[in-house]
Amino acid sequence: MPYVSLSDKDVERILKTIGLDSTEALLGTLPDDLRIKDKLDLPDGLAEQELMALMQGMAAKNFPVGRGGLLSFLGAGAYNHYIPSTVAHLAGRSEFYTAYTPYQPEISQGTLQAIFEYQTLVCQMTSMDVANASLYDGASATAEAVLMARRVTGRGRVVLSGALHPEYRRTIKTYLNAASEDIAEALFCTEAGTTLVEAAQAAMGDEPACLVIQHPNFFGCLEDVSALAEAVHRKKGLLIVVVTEPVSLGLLKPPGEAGCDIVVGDNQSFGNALNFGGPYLGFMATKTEFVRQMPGRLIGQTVDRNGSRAFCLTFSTREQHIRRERATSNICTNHGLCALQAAIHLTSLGLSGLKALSEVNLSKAHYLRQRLLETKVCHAAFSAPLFNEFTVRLDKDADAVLKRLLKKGILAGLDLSRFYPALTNHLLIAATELNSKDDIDRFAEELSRA
Amino acid sequence: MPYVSLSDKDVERILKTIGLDSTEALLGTLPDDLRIKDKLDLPDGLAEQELMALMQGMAAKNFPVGRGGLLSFLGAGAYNHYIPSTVAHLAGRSEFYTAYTPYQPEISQGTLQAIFEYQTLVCQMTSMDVANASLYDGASATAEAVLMARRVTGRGRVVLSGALHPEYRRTIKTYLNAASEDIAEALFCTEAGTTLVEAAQAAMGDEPACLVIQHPNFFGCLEDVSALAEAVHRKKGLLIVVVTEPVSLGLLKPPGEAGCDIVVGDNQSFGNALNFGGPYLGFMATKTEFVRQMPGRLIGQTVDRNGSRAFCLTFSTREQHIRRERATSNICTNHGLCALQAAIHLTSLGLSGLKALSEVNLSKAHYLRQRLLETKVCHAAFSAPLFNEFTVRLDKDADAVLKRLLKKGILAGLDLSRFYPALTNHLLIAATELNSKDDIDRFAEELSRA
Amino acid sequence: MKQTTDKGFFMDEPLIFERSSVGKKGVEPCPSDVPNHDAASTIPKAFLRDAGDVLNGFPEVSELDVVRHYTRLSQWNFGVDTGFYPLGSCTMKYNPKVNEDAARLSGFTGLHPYQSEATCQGALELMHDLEAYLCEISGMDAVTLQPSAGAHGELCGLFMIAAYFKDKGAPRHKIIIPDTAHGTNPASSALAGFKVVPIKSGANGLLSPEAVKAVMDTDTAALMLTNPNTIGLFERDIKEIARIVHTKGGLIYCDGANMNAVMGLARLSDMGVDCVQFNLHKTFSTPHGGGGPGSGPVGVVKKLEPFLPVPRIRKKGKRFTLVNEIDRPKSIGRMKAFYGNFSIMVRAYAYIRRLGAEGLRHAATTAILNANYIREALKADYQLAYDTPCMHEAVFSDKFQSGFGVSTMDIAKRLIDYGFHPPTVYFPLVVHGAIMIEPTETESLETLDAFISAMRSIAAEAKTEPELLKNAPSNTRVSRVDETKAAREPVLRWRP
Amino acid sequence: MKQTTDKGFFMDEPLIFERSSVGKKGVEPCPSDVPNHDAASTIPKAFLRDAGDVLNGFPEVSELDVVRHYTRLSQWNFGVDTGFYPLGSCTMKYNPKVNEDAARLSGFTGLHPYQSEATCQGALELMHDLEAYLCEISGMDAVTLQPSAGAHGELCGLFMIAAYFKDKGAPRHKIIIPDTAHGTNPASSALAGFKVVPIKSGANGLLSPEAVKAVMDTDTAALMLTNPNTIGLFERDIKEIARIVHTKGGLIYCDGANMNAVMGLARLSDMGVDCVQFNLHKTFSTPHGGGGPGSGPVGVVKKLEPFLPVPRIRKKGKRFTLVNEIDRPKSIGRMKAFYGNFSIMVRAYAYIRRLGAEGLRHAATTAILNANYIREALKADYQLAYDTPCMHEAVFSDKFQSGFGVSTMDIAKRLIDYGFHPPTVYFPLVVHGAIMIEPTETESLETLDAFISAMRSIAAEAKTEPELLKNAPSNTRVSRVDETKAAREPVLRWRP
Ligand SMILES: Cc1ncc(COP(=O)(O)O)c(C=O)c1O
Ligand SMILES: Cc1ncc(COP(=O)(O)O)c(C=O)c1O
Repeated sequence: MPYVSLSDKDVERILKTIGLDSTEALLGTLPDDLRIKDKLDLPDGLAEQELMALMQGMAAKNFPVGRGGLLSFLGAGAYNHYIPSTVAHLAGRSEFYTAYTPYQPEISQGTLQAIFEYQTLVCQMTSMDVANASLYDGASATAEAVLMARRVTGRGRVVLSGALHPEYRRTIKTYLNAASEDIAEALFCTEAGTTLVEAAQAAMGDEPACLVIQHPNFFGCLEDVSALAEAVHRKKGLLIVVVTEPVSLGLLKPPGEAGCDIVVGDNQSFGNALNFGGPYLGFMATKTEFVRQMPGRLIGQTVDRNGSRAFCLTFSTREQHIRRERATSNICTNHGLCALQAAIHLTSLGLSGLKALSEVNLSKAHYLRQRLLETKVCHAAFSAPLFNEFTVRLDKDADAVLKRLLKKGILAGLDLSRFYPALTNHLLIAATELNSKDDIDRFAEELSRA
Repeated sequence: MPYVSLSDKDVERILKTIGLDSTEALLGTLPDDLRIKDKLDLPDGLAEQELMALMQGMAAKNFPVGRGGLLSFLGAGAYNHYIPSTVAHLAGRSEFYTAYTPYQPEISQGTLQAIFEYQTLVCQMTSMDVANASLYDGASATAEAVLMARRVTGRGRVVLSGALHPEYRRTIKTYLNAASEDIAEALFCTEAGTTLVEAAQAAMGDEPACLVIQHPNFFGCLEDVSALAEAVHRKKGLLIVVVTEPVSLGLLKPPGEAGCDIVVGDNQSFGNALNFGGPYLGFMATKTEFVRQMPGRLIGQTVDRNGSRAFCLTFSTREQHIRRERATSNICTNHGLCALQAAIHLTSLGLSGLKALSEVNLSKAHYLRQRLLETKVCHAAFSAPLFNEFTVRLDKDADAVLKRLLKKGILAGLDLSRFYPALTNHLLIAATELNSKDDIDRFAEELSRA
Repeated sequence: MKQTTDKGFFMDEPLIFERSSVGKKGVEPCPSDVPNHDAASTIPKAFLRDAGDVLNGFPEVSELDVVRHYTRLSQWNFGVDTGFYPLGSCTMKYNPKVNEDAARLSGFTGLHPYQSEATCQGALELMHDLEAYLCEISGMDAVTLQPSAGAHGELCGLFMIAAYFKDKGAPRHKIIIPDTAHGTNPASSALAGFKVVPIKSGANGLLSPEAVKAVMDTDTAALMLTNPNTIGLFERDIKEIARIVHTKGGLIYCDGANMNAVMGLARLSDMGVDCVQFNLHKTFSTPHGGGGPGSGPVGVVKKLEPFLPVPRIRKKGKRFTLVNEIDRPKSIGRMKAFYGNFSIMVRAYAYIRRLGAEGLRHAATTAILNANYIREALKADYQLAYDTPCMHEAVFSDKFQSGFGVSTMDIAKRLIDYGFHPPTVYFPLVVHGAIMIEPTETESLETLDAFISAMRSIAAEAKTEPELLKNAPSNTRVSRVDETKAAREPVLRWRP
Repeated sequence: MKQTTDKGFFMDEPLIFERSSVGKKGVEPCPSDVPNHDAASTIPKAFLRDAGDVLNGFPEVSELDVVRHYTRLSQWNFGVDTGFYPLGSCTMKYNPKVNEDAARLSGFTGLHPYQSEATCQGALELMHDLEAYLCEISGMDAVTLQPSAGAHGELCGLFMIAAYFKDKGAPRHKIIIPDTAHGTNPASSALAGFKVVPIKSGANGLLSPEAVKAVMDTDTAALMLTNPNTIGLFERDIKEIARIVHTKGGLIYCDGANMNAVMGLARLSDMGVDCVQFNLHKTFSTPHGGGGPGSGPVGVVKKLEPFLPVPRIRKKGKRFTLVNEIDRPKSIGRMKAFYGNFSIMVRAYAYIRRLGAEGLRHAATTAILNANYIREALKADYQLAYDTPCMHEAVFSDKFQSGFGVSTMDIAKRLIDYGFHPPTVYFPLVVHGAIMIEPTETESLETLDAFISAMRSIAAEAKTEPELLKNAPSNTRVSRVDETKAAREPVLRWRP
């Protein structure tokens, strides 16, 4: 049997030690009426060679994004970036990926130091004081941030920007459903594509726990973070900024400098492949004053008995294994390896690389937008500035256009009517460093024909 | 610039230390008339992302063997076997592959122990006393074995079986050309497909240095090793047995038990991909009495200062860095990582796995042969028993048949007229565990139509 | 064969920020092949980083610096590939390499979650089939693959349970949880809006029907238990307990973290379980990644099915398609964006296909065998928490040792000196100084014997040389780490 | 920043044969889906292994046993990814990870050497272009990629040189080789049937035209030199030397192992070189694999071109094709089966494409810069072998230290304690206790500084605490290894 290390002789010796004469006897602890009498109805086991052929066959039924596959202009919370070769080689070291959560710091300094560094990188990019080790994904991280804002403020009302990723909003609602559904939505301006400050203000009522905005927002538009921060701070609520495309942070003013209280989002863009939507990398950063209300693992620096620098999990009194039903969150296993991958990607880029990457993304998106608008088949949907993603309005039926482009091997974007029934024939389109000028020109040409 | 770790500031500091004011000054040691005045005429450098796209593009211009690619029945010294997943994961550990030859044993025990174990595995499979760390490939290893036999016997005459891989024979001739071309060929029996003992005997003359046979031979036929051993031993020459398909050793009597003096060959079948012909894994095993005439690195067991078991390179007085022009060989860098990969494959298989693999290969080849012969389009070329490779004679033009099958995505075998003009319309065909019954049936069906 | 550790040197390595030096470059991104867009031309200056902003000390290192940095860090870590990792409740079994290869196939990694269904049929089929396999293994009627980890699965299950009662027009507010439960159980319950009602396990480590009966009422939504429980014992009375809970209209939630002991041997459905989460990163061999990502699918019986998160995967003829909220009006909604941790599902799928029914059963049986071997071999030297044959893990207390001034923590740290990862310690809370050993089925007898011998030596050392334990570990890169200082004087990030 | 090593533990690990236990199974191959063929039915019994034959103790281990075995072994090794590896003459530069990814593409790894040309055009194009790049870099007229390593390339070149003179009807029998040459040079010459004529390098470490003139005659086929030479110095008089050799009808063979110092800066053709081998596993960044595989292409001038091994790659229109011996009657034949170490060529090709002309030149310049920095920084503490600025490596002798009873070997071993791989030692032979340091261009200034500081500390220790050096290394898994015993009491394999 695969993966089992006992020979028949070994089994015999073990049984003898335990004083049993068969493995059947060993299973005597299971009540007889609960035993499965026959076999499970599963496909027969496979040799490794057969398994690999099967898996290659399953993979071959898909049309992935990338060379020899589809040309993609999809973003919407999942971005197709080039992952440096260092990432898989280093995160693929088995001492990292076959370890558990670093409960025993003396033999886990590798994970601990790497994640401590990752926490720092997140702080540096966001200009916040403290970041946690990771959360599951951007959506659940945002839900956790909302719960945290409620704890910090002691208030219930939560205002979500209508330009926040719809699946993030749905996740928050699921999380809050059990507690209190005191959620309001702040409309976005249909002209600019950004959250209306007045709408947000109105939705907040008198005692908001928090206002949640996304920046760049779901439509790719840049929000006026400072103005929104001021609005919610005036009512003593917290501003939660969601970043689903953190590559933007190489260029944009960090949320921490724009008055944000909690930054959450998804760092998938760094070091984590598209992977059909997961695992991604939820992150959260906040101010020092809120750290004890923060969910998730935190790595801290300390010393060992000889006074040497060492790292360990800390502030665990916030957590489920100590605090149980009074914990800040139920999270246990998080997304450590994704964080490691992001850290390797970020350090491989370095300061100049991150900035350059950010600029390339900006340029690609603007070139793409210009080329698409030149076709006259589509029009700019919103007027706000953008980073690497934007929305267009088609003159034709979006579904038909998407289908025709798919025939040409192009994923042309996301049909926004899926989430916003009012936005019929609107496409959300992204460009990254992986979309070459030729790709973009081909897209524009095919669109003009579609 | 990629891969360089100095910042501009660092360069300045270094120049200052050396007492120069520019890197140009540093290059003053190069005579001016030898300096390249302009740039090399090479394509411009690429970003990693561009490079990866380029390489994927180059790779995509090929039609490799395997899932989604070609169905191959080619062998002829390069075999398509399933490589267990353990091999790439473990040999891919950078402590192994970024190390040099283990000159400093204290920090190279990993490589040293692994290769010591590999030497043992080779001895176990061949039933020989001692095996070296590796040689380049089967062909050059055979040439080295011939030179070694000359040193051992003090004689010149070398007899090569006509059923030895033609490229191996060509390599031996190239190696011997400079010294003495006292080479004769022993004809093979056109009925049985094996080396004619009488022909070998005749070719040996009175004082042969060695007789070189391949087993299974180039046509896939099993040689009568003991009989040939007896023939050459009668004249006090050495028997060199070449094994290009070592998977056969799971089933066949090991050369060491059949009277062989030196076994050489290629262990590519274990852990090393086809890779368009290289790097492969030359191996050599022999009797203890000949070890000082052996070429190549040898790892030995010894102790450290505390008496603990340790391993190191040994018998280096045979080697070029000590013995210079009197060395047993000029080999320095060998194929260490290929040997590691083979060792991981072999230990992953283990005793029962190796035997089972050998049996599966035997069964596949016999099934394939039967199916092909049933088509009546081809006929058995030779009568000798076979392992996983065999020769057929086509009624039709081999080249046309190969081309037609290639159109169906099938590499049907090697046209032997390439090496043996007399063997027109003969195909050399191999089957391994990677050829499924369905593949084989499809081949037979397409052949019957071709 | 005795497992020992040898002296060896680790390369010292500073923080990556301390390796940084101004102007050094790493893997620069691909230069743009389109006209450069000047950010300031379209983006208000106030929205942009200041020119010359160095992001608070963001690293500037070369590619080789990065490679050495993480290579060295990795060497300070201990993983399953390094050695025996008997961390109870965590099922640290071998993570097959072939699963890693499968998960890295570009046909999987390159899929965007929003690409059209027609272009990702292989992925949808895999998810569909994995759901079916988990149904078959657990006996549940439906499975969602969306949750990201065990705790996320618990939360998802509890949301569904809350929704179920709400939908019936009779919301319930309490969850009964045994004192042996994992911390995530009460934490998830609280997060889902429930009040936690603790319940004591019996002197035999098991939950008694009487104890459940005593607290079960019509405001109790569910009893949340773990089976086998966290003491490694099978809850023999689970059917009767389920009957009691069901009689009062309540549900049974089973924390499925310990499924490794029962897969192929017993089905949760037969025990009366209504909802269970699977920890793919335990039972189904996906690696833990030094703290995730995992995957926590949830299985439910028919009556909870309408509440599963969206989207659901449906097979229509030969096509696989996603069903959204419009067609699933009772759905709790979403636990996260997209569909779950797909690449973890790929690994679990590969594992199930490799083993098949017989392999799964054999794995469970062997896990039980190995645990009982350890239990038997160590019971003279360490006090068994409960004196009944165990399932997949054996729990000891520190009673025999505490008299020598030696704690469970000391024993754990001393094991490191012998080359073993310590077991889970101080959990479950009901056992004094708990030492929870889960060997898993993938370990060899040689390894078990070496571990047993180390544990026996430590028991002897505890009597004769307790200092050895208190000063342990003695051969690691850092000695015992001051966790108190970390919490008292928090340093949670590097600063320039 | 000071480089140091830390205490850490290595897992002990026996030989794989000692882990073996009867009946244990690893990765079993795929069961056959065709009728089982009974070997005895077609193969004479005498040709088969005896039933029950256990191959002399062949291992029986589980997959996890294998994974742990090699994982642990790897940790006892030191590679470029571990730390600084200034092994002179070996050019231990960073091995880019992206090259590994490229070499593992299935479009490369899955190619059978005998599949038809139409199906491997990408591979042939890559080889064709790599030949062209190496021609451009060296100035040679043609290149073969067939040889497997540097020494194999030397042999190939020497075979061609022999064939060239034979073809002219005037075979020559001698090769002049300087005393500084690498051991493979004389060994290859002898293997190619030549008599080696040694020649002394001058007091300045360089070859003098006069010395060459004194031995050069018409029975001398070639002068075999290394440039930059093994002392790290550029042979300034190479043009004049070549003129002398050429005048007598001889050829210049250049051992190209040190090409890293000149690529993009100077061409061998301009120096009068007729034949050169490239060590792709040095100059062109492919990893050394703990002892290969490498690749040793050979470049030649036009007159040697007819003698290149077969097959040759030709571009005909847009197609690439292989030219065989029939059309190349003067070819020396083959150095091996098939076409050379293709996957190593892929890596070298990727390296050249990544760097481009400027990158190569910059790499060479930086390599020289780094070597001169070390040379300058250490010259007060270690005696320079020659007092002239160096190229890519700096060579010191042990003169300053030998007075304290300390040898080069002791210095080398002590460096391990500081976390560095030792330099090449006792080579070249002309330098007493040579210490040959080649930092390469990929190292950071921080690393160079840390190395320098370690070397200085060791120089101080040699005076004050020589025992530290003699007992070094002190923190490795094994202490100094008894190489004499290994040779005297040979144990070259495990036996049951
Ligand atoms: C019994 C038990 N339940 C629940 C969990 C939580 O699972 P996860 O860490 O995947 O969230 C664990 C994991 O430690 C566990 O052991
Ligand atoms: C100067 C010199 N020449 C030749 C060689 C031989 O190269 P290889 O080891 O690739 O055969 C080496 C390698 O050590 C060398 O340093």
